[in-house]
Amino acid sequence: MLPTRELYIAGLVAYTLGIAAGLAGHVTGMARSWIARAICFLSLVGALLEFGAAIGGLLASGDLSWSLASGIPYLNYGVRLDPLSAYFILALSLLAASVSVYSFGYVGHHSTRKSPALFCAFLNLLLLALTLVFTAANILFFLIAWELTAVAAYFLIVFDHESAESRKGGLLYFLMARGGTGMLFVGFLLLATAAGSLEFSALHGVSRQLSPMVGAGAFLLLFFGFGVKAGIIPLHIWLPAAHPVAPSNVSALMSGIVIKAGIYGMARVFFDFYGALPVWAGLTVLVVGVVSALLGVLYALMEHDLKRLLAYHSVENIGIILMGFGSALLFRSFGHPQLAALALIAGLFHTLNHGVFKCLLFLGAGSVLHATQTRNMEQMGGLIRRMPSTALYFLIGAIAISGLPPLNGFVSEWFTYQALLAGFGATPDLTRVAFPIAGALLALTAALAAACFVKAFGITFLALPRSEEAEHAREVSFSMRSGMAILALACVLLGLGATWFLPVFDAITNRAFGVAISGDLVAGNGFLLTAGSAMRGTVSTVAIALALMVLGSFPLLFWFVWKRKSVQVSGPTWDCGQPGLTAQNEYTATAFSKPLRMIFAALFRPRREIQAEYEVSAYYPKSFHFESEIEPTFEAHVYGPLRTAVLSISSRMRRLQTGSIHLYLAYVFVTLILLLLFGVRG
Amino acid sequence: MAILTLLLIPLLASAATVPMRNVRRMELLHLLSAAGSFLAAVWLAAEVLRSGTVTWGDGFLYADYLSALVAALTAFVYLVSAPYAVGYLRRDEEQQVFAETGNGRGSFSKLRKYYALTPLFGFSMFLVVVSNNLGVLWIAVEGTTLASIFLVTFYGRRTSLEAAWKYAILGGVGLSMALFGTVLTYYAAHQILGGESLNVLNWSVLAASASQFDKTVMRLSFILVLLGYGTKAGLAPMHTWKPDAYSEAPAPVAALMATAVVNCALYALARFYVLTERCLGPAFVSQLLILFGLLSIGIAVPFILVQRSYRRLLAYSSIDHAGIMALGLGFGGPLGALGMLLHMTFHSVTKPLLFFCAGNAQQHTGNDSLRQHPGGLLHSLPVSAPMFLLATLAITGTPPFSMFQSEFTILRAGFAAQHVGSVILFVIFVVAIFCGFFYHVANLVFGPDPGVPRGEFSRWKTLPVIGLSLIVVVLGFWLPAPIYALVNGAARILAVQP
Amino acid sequence: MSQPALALIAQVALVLFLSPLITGFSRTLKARLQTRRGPGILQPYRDLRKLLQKGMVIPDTASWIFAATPYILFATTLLAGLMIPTISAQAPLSLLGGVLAVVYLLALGRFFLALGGLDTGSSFGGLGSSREMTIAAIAEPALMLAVFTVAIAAGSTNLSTVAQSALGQSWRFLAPSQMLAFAALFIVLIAETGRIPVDNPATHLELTMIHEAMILEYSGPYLALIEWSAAMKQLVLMTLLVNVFFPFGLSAGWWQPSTLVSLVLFIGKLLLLAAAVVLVETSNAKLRIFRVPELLAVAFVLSALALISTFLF
Amino acid sequence: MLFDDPQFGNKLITMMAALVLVLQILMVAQRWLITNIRAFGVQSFLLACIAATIAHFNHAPHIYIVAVLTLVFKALLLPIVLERLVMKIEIQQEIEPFVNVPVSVIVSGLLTLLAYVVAESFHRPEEAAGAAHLGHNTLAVAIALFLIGFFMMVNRRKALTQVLALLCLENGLFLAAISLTYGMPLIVEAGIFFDVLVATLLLAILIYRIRETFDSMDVSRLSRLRG
Repeated sequence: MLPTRELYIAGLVAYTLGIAAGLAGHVTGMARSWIARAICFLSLVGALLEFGAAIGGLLASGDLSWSLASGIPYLNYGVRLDPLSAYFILALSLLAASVSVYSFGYVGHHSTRKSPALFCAFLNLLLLALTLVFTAANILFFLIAWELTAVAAYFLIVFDHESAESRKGGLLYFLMARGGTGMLFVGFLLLATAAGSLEFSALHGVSRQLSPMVGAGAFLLLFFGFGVKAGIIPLHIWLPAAHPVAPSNVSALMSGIVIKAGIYGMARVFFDFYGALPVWAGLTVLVVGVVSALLGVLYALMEHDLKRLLAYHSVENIGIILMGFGSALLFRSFGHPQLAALALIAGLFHTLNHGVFKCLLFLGAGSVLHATQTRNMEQMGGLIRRMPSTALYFLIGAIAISGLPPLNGFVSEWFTYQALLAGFGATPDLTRVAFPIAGALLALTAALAAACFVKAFGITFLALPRSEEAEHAREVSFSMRSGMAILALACVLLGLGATWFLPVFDAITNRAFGVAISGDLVAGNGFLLTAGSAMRGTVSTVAIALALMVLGSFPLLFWFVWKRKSVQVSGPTWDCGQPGLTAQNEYTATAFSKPLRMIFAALFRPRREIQAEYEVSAYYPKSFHFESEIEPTFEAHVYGPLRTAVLSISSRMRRLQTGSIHLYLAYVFVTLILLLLFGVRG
Repeated sequence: MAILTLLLIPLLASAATVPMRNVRRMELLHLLSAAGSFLAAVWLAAEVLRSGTVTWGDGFLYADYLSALVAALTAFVYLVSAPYAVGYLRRDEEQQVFAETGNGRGSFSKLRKYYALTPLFGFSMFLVVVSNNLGVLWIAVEGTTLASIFLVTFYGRRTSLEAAWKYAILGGVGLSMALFGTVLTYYAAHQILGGESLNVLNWSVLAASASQFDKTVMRLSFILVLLGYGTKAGLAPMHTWKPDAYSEAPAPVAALMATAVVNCALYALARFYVLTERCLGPAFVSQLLILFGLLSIGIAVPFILVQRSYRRLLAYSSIDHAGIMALGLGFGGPLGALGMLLHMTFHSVTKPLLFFCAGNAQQHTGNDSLRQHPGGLLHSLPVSAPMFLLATLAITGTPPFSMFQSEFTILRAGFAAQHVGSVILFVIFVVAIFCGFFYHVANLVFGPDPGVPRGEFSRWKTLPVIGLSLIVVVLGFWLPAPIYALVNGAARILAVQP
Repeated sequence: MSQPALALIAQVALVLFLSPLITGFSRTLKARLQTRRGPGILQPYRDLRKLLQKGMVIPDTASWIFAATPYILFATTLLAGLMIPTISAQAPLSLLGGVLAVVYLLALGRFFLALGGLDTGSSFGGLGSSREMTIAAIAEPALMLAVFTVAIAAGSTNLSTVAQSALGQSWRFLAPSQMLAFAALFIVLIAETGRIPVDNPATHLELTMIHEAMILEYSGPYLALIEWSAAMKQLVLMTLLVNVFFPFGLSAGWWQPSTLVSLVLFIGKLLLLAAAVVLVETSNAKLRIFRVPELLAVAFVLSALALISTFLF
Repeated sequence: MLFDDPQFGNKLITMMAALVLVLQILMVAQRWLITNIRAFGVQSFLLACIAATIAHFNHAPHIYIVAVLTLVFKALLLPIVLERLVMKIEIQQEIEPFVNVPVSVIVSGLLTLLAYVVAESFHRPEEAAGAAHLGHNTLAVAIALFLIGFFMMVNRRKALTQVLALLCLENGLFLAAISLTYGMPLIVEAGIFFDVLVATLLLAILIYRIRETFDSMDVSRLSRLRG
């Protein structure tokens, strides 16, 4: 039995020490990088301790709950480590550990150069706040931690506040986050008033005491309130603005786990606070999931800023997770706990998986950025020769996120498919059609994601470098590489070892639906994954991996048969007879995504302009200037008008304060008259 | 005894300043009076904590938890603004801002005016909270206006004259309404208690028998008092003088007005709230308070969103917070009153910090415009700029800072009292205000180095900022037991008796 | 040697050595329909043998991805082939992954093939990869939806289970859902195997080529592996069609007297399907690449109808 | 004996109150500043008389003091101060209101009506005799004074006239106080007088400085601070 509580508190202490040390270092102006390293080490320690605590929480029979010391009489910092919290802590601390390792080499460079100590302090603050978000056991404490996360994240994003881009991105994030919190306020308090208590334990299944109207209202408020943080469409616009501009280890954490705080909140509300919900609720979540997934990946395809691309993929994967959640809700509404559990597992497992590979990809992108000083893929290329291990890790991440076997992305998507498939049989008439359609669109999403990462990896790492920086890129430091290595390893292990990981979910599904199905999900003595029963379909990532190795070595057999080792000569690529193939001839990211841009033109409304300068005749262009952009639908048609409307109304209202004292007196006079009449009347 | 000390210290200080010839001595005296009155306030609070209420002169002066709390807060603001004022005015002297307003001996008379009037200002505020007699209460509130008019015109600019005029006229009208309300209350009491004796206007006496008062009279009286003291507290639509006065007065005075005066006005309002509530039951009062509270919060939204000067920004923010407190009182119940008083406490700590940071920024850059400001304050003001940001987060109710807790408490009170609609409006407004406020300040503080020379070398101006920020941060995590006891006791006075 | 092991070897052999035959057959048939003599049916075997023995030129811009691609492609396609019931309803590796695994294995192969195309740095490679991924992506939903229709009907994604459940009721393919799904899958087959009207395997005209453009830089044994994988992929998809929709003649297990019959039947069915594809090819002109989505949209609608009809009828 | 008959006192007070009201409405209609100030003086004088009468008929000696205070401060001191100011800053005499005179008078009439409505709600028939009854008429007048004074503040451009209006408003208050409750307790009353005086003086100083800074008394020009 692990000393879970001690581990947990020790972890918090480590983070806190990190914060304190960082602030001290900043105030005393000791910006030397060894302090930063020391603080990164502290956060690493904290992460490991929390990891232990998470394990303890998952192994524990009941939930562990205690409360931290609070200096405020009316405020208790209640902490609860039930399976769901423990699971998210697990994910958090895994990512936190690898990011801290990565940060050893990362901090003290470019954007964090000004004051690495302060930067690390905020990093620790973010980790601390997230830990609290996942474990807070009453609404007030939860909201405090929730907002604290936003604050820490904001300061990390704008850490390089001299760049207008990061100021803008950070601000957008912070303001939208506050909007979300506003919704949470109301939603939570509606529940709390019904339950008569702020404690999560009292809120369990509180929905039964709610009137349908209130229940629906609170559900929507909470769903969209958490949705802002999770980045569901149409509340996603902050995500591609904020994630890319942050320092890369921060982007990694944000896309990896910070947005998962929204997912945690939804899981908490949907499956802990609410009992069976009406059908429309599940459908809403499902539809939002599908839309986010599809639009997310489509927008990602159009990006040639590597980090923005990754950011949009976060939107996509959140969508996939929500498909799982949505079908879980539907199954519960129709009384199929087993299936609900399957769908929930699909969603939660994908949450962890996405965390891992997205973090990995962002760290990879960070290394590339570190080496080439640009995020623009059109400036990259040929990096696989210059930074081989980064390339390898990035490739692993790319395969995983494209949901290709045998890595972890495949497993969770496979479960999602199975859940959707089962949905058709398990639900009455029209609802059932939603499932396979969703499945088909999930397939489309996955295929597009694959296309997108062929582009991302191919353009970034393969063929010839397209710029000086890429030409002279160097492999990153050991610590950064090992940070990525940990996550790459996690991708492989979670993929191949899925069968051994599944029991983790038993406690969670048991709490939510009263069933534990990991036994049914595993067959062939821990060798096969099944969709609830071997009949419904099986897959075995391990076996696939092995088989691929064996079959892949077949050809070598042929060489062996014709004992003639075939000669290999290396020569130039075919250049259509024009001597000297240069980077100019390479396919660009823009060109790569052109077919899809044309196919989905209705959505993208692409705009392009070509200016050509000619020397002698129109047949001999001297130079081309090609520029193409797509219309950001939501920014242009939803948020832009909204903003202008609010501002114009406000500036019109400024006329109330014209400076004329007579007008001011008139306000008071009229108010007096009205109130007198009211007073006499009432 | 404590009460008397509290009143005498500032009064004597102000009297002693008038004949003085030496600015340094004035400064010293000012600091001493501030410290002294703070100690006195603490003493009073201690007395109250020990023995429920403290009275003097057979109940002429009377202090219970509520008075002690507000007195302590006022004294606190007075205390922190004193050293800041010293630094602020010295800086003004260096920059010869008094030169162009060359009436008579220029800067010296100015400074003497400041150091003489501010303690008087403080005195009248202390009188507000310890006077048991509602008439005297009114006189004291009027006194705060009179004492502060010439602090508003301190810089003698055209704009500050304008501001002062609006302040005086609106204040005058408002207070005459308050007086009318007081007269009506007295009339209501007169019918029951009879007699011309002074005590008939004593709150403690009235509170005892308020339940038998004439309902119509009390209703009208509360309406008038609400409008009257509401004007002083800056509730919409009587708020219009606030942005002008706050942006024209020197930063320390603005800080006093934005916190201490607002507290006093709300204190007076609360006293009448109790009487009316006991007479008419909660429904009538709370609907009025909620109406005005929401109106004030709502009116602040557009002006904060498209604001052009950060001093006025702060003014609108304090209108917003006055509204929030009124709302808390209006929601009622133990939670509502508790929330309101907690909010008052935290607001009185945070707002001065904001005004000080803003003052430093304004003195450094020479204007308080948000429009043509290059931003990047962080480079030239290494202390004030980050603290400005911190204070902004605190004032907009961002955790871990404590105002979040009080606002949350008020929200809960609203839900407990079934005012769901108002609560939703409240949340929307607060979010919008946060967006505007933070947007402006972030653009002010962050950004590339505009090349303004690095400023703030005066300890007088930085230390109060640092100290206050420390307190703000600490309050987020630790609320000392005595303060909470005080707040709680005060809340029990205001809470609706079932 | 145990039964399953033998079955495994048998199917490996079948997939490996039957696939070039189908390719050869359809080429010859196509030539005949165009009144050419065309190469012999066995030509693909000769090509493979030849290529495997040749030396090869590796572009000097290429990285290890270029070299790894042929092996991965080969392995994934072959493995996919082992999960599909061919002559026996009981595919040897069907437990390792159902239809989803098959689709995703093919996708994995495609992923690397596209990378290999980009790795050369020539604009043809990029062009090919881009188009390949695009068409695969938009073919995906139709494919999946059709597959779902079948899987739902059988209550399993495991192909052997699907085939067995189909075995019982041999006339089920007359059900509207099945027919619609078949039609949809047929279109997808054409798209996925790169045949006219989507792609033309016989051309090297840069404006039109897709698959060929990707593998332009490959030569010698690597090219052989890729061509072979292409043939196997075609076999896999065709088998999927014939054995899921027309499962008759599938023997319950291996090594029964019926097995030989079912082998013959299997090949017959494949050849019929190949002939059908060839007919489509010769009777159509190649589409502009931006017309292809419309074709696949038709496929998607068909499979959607198929799905809906499953719970209407 | 006539001077002990409360009915007579009642009549007397009502009559004077009515006069006060008439004066007020005259001030609304009045265009000349000096006249306005004098009218205010007369009004204050009448108030003093009312106070005295009440003091006499209700045997409340302390109200005599109030009456004297009123007489000294409001009827004499303030008008003098204000006239001095007018002389000092030779502003042209015309008052130009926002709303022209007829309309203003009509508005004042409406306000008086409202005042009566409000005062009605105080009326307790069961206690018809004595103070409350005596209060009731005058209370209406008081409220009317208050409202009309307020209206004048809104309506007048010049700083000085606004102050004057404020004083009228205070007069309304005073009338209400003495008629309802025979005045507040003495200390309070004195304090209030003191405050009003100081306020007026401060305002006078402000007016002076506004005058010398803006070369104008028109406060509607003070509109630099907006938004």
